[in-house]
Amino acid sequence: MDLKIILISIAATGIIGVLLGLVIGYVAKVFAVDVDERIEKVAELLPGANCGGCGFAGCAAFAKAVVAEDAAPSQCPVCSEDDVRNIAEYLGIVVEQGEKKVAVVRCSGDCANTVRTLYNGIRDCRSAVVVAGGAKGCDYGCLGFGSCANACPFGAIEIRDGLAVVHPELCVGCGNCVSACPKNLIELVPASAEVHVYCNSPEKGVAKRKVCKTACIACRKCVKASGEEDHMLVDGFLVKTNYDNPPPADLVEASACPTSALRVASKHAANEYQGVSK
Amino acid sequence: MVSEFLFITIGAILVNNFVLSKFLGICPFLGVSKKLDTALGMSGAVIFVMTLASLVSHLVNHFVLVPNGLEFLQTLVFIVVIASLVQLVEIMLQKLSTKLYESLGIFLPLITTNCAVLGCVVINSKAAPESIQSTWYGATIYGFCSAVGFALALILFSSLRERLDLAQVPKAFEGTAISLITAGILAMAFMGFSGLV
Amino acid sequence: MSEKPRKFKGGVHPNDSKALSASKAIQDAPLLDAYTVIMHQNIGAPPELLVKKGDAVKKGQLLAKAGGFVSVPLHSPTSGTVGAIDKCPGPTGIAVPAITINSDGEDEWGSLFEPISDWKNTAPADLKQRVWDAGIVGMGGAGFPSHVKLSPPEGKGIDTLILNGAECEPYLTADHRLMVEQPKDVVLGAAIIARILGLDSAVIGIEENKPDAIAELQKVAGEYNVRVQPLPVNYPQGAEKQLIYAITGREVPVGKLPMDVKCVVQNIASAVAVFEAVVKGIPSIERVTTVTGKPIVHPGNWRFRIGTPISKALELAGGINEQPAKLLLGGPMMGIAQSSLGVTVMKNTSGILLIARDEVSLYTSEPCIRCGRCVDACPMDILPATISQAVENKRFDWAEELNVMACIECGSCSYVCPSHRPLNQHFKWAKVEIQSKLRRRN
Amino acid sequence: MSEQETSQSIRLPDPAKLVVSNSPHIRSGQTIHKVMFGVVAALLPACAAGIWFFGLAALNVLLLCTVSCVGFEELWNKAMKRPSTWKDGSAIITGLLLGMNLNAGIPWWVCIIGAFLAIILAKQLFGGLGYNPFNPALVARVGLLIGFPALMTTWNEPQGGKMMVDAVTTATPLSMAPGAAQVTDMLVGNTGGCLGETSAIALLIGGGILLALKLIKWEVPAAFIATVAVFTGIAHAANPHEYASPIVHVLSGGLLLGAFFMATDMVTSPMTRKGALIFGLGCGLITSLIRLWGNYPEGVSFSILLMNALTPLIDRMSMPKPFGYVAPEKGKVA
Repeated sequence: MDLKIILISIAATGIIGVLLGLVIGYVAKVFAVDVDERIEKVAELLPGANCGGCGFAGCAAFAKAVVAEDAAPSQCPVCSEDDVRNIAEYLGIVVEQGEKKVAVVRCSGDCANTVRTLYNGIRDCRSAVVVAGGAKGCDYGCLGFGSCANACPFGAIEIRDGLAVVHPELCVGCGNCVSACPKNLIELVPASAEVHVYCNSPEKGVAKRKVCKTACIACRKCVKASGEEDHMLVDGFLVKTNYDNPPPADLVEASACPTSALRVASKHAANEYQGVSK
Repeated sequence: MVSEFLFITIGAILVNNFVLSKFLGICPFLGVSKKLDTALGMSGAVIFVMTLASLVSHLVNHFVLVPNGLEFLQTLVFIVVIASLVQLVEIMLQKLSTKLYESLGIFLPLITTNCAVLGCVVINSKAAPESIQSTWYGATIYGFCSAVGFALALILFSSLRERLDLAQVPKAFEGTAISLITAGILAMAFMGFSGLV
Repeated sequence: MSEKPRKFKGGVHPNDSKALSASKAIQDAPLLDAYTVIMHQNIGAPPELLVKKGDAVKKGQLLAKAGGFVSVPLHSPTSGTVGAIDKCPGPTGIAVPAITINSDGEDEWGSLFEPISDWKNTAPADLKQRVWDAGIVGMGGAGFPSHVKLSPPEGKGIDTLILNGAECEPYLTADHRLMVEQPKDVVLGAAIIARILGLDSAVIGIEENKPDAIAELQKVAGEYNVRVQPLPVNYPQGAEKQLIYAITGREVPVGKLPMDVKCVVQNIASAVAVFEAVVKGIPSIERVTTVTGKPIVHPGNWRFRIGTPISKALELAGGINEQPAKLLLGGPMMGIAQSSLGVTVMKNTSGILLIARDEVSLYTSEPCIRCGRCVDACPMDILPATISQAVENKRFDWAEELNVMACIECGSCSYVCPSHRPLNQHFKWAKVEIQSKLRRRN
Repeated sequence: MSEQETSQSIRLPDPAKLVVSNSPHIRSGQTIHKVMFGVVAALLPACAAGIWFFGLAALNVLLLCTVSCVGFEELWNKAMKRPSTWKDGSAIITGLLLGMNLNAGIPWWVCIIGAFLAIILAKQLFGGLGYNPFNPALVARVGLLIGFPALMTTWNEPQGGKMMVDAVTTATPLSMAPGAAQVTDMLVGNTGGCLGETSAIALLIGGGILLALKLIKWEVPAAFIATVAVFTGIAHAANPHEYASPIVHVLSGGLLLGAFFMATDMVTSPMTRKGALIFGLGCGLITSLIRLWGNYPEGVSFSILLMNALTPLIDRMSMPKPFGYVAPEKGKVA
């Protein structure tokens, strides 16, 4: 009897299996969809942080674009060189390495150094800017409510005494903070540049000093200290670092910036500067 | 006859709700309840699979397994049936609504292992021979109503979770923890229906 | 058109506090040594500067010409010389370019526009050109160039002109006084605007808490086929969409303009300005503004030149007897809080208001208790509480789904909220984010 | 004013002390505190009736529940390093409601477990006031009902004004044979049951206070009570021997308490008027179902909890169309 049952069960399951298989096969033909397997593989190779730094909606969308060759793998700011190479090898394409960038918040006006208005409302820069321009004495300065810090997927921005400070060692340069800042204070700069002017106000020096102790007053000491090399560029009442030819870190010491608007990024992050009141 | 149908309906949807009273199908219940839209999609898929699985399994059970004394194959065969149905849904969904397909993600093929489906089919096969559930239409209706009960719980829960998204839940309880607590309270509320049937 | 006004949904009834200044006749503000005229006073393109530092100007002389169709020219408030052309504190808290006019004390008119006394037989296009040349904007608050409103595209079939005399904002009485003291000018202004639009009638909507204004206007209105329509007291009765609904029963679709329901709405003060520009040839260089609030020593209504610093206006009102908590331009419901006394009176400054400390309750981020008061109060029938929670969680997409774009920012929801949530700010924020998203997409 | 006056004595505002904020700048003066204590005031008549009929034992239960609710709230705030919140009054309401939903003769430890369920499990874990999807007092009551069914369904006999500490147990009108209950007794409160739900008159007074102060939406109790009346009325008309009359159903049990005080809890009920109607209707329907055919004699708590769960859906469905709403054109997806 056992053999019979075994045979019947084999036959029954077999027939059921074949029947269902046929139905599935037929439906699969009718509803066939082309899927590119490479997209999934590339997505696996990407970091998966979904930070959007590449300009696409997330890692999956970026993978799609990379496979379609609408984007280069090196556009991902988070990928290490090895990651980029892996993706390129897998897809059999050649990529150029981009330069690593970090974000800089071009303001040094924390609460201790800047005049502020009493503000009562939502603690978010993008929202505060709707009301009275954010209630800071300087119309161009950092509001310090941390829209950028919230936008940063890597925790690289610290809000310290009403000022956003980037920690360059944590920053991957995805640029999320750049678009989050309602004052357009944040800029992506080559990571190799260490010295930045932490001021963004195009106002006259006198007007700036009225509201901020650490404003750049365009005294050009740093320009002179860099000598023949045009490390620093003057733009109206504001000096900027020439990122095509960045100055060495010791320029800050050499130029003795009277308002301490000129700072080394790593030291700024470590809170080593105080405002100079004169 | 009519009252028997009513009992099946109310019983499967409210009193013996698969999720909140039998605690079957918890995985998708927690997994795809983050958004109402996906929950609706999942509900549709589960209703489709469960109703069809009930019907097909009943037929297979009734006309193939039982006459040949192969009841011991039930679990195996039922799972094959369910798996194929899920495969069908997946293929069709990918073509018909890519967005829903992507948002359901892994949970779609996982309907295969959704114990609610298998549970429903097994309960049907164990129904007393004189009960309406042992007929092909009774089994199908039971499958459909159970799935509706599952869908009801899922939709309720997902709308609750959308609201929880806005709540300031303590860090330690964020995510699954608070979802389970919510589900618990929901189950408690559903106990009020006990005795209706 | 029914005689009985319709009641729009929602609304609130704040204490109107108008008694402080409602009975104070309009006084002419004395001439100052200097005026600081903010360049960009209208919605739309900024005007183009025509003068430079040191130029001698006469009263009413053109300082800047319109920088496009949606833009208006700017005129000198008095005679004298152009001082610094620099930045001054703007009404929104951001410094804005402004022209300083140092008065020579003569207050001498330059060449006026040709007065058009026979406006009834003047071509509407000429009248409209005059409105534009005179630099008239919506003086109720928005500052939208009036001539643009008077230029509906072909085929809109405008059939109703509404003059907005509701003045539903608490405290403000400038329009009220204008209607009481210059009813004839208001009605004539209405008749001129009606002619520009090709209509022969107009409606003036006034809240019932101004019976003297209604009575004065009714005495002169009939002659020019202008109807005075008393409206129930309900904030925001003066909001364009609510006003149109109350008077005509038409609903302005979300995202559309009054002209899409065949209506044009103009402010009372703008109507008077139109009258003066057409019949007297005077450009828009002054306006009636209420200076009021509990901390003010002598609240009242003054006719200020455009460019009068707020500090001078406050001095005129006798200064303060206690430090206020807030200084506002406009009314307490929709006005803009200031942190500087250097802001100057603009064409759309309907009030300068000081709010005492005990009137202010600060915004907090206490949780919403879902009491639904905001839902009942919302005149646009959206769900303020839910939208606010969505915005709090940066879910701007959801806020958009919840029709945040329909919000008119009247502030009724924040007014009634027992949790003191900054609802209105949430909506403004959401609108900015949604609009910038739209811009990015295009 | 003279020239001399203007020169010296005029004081101008100090700009540094001016607050900047978004409009509007004035408020109606309504606060959470006022709302909550309005509700507490409305609860007092029913509490007093409970104490009158069930004696000091009732007072004990009410006090114990309130104190432990406030205590748990503050303990949680301390543990989570959050600011103290008991002063907003919501914990007091929860405590009072919990006490009113218990039998006067309940052991003290049940009150404390109930307070824990209500405050910690149902409220604070969800983020505190405003975020709890379920009514805390009801979660506690249903939790206790399922956990200690015997204790939760034994009722003290009312002994008006005797202020007794111990008491005799009795039945509630709902569990009696149809027709046995006296309507006047139920109106006044001379019946067995939870200590807060005995006196219909006291509850109605409380409900009147809530309505007068506009603290609740009238739609909820109206729809709730009307639905129960209609539903049980039909059942009674069909079979008077099996089912009690609608008057008994409306006046007895926790219906009035639930309809006026618990279903109307703002946090857990829909925000729109339309939503409130649907909510009340659903509560009435489920209550009648459970009362007529379910295992439990009382369905008010379950029905409100179930409708609490449905609230987000109702809110979504009853979303009003904005003034001047135009349906987006089909095929024109943004």
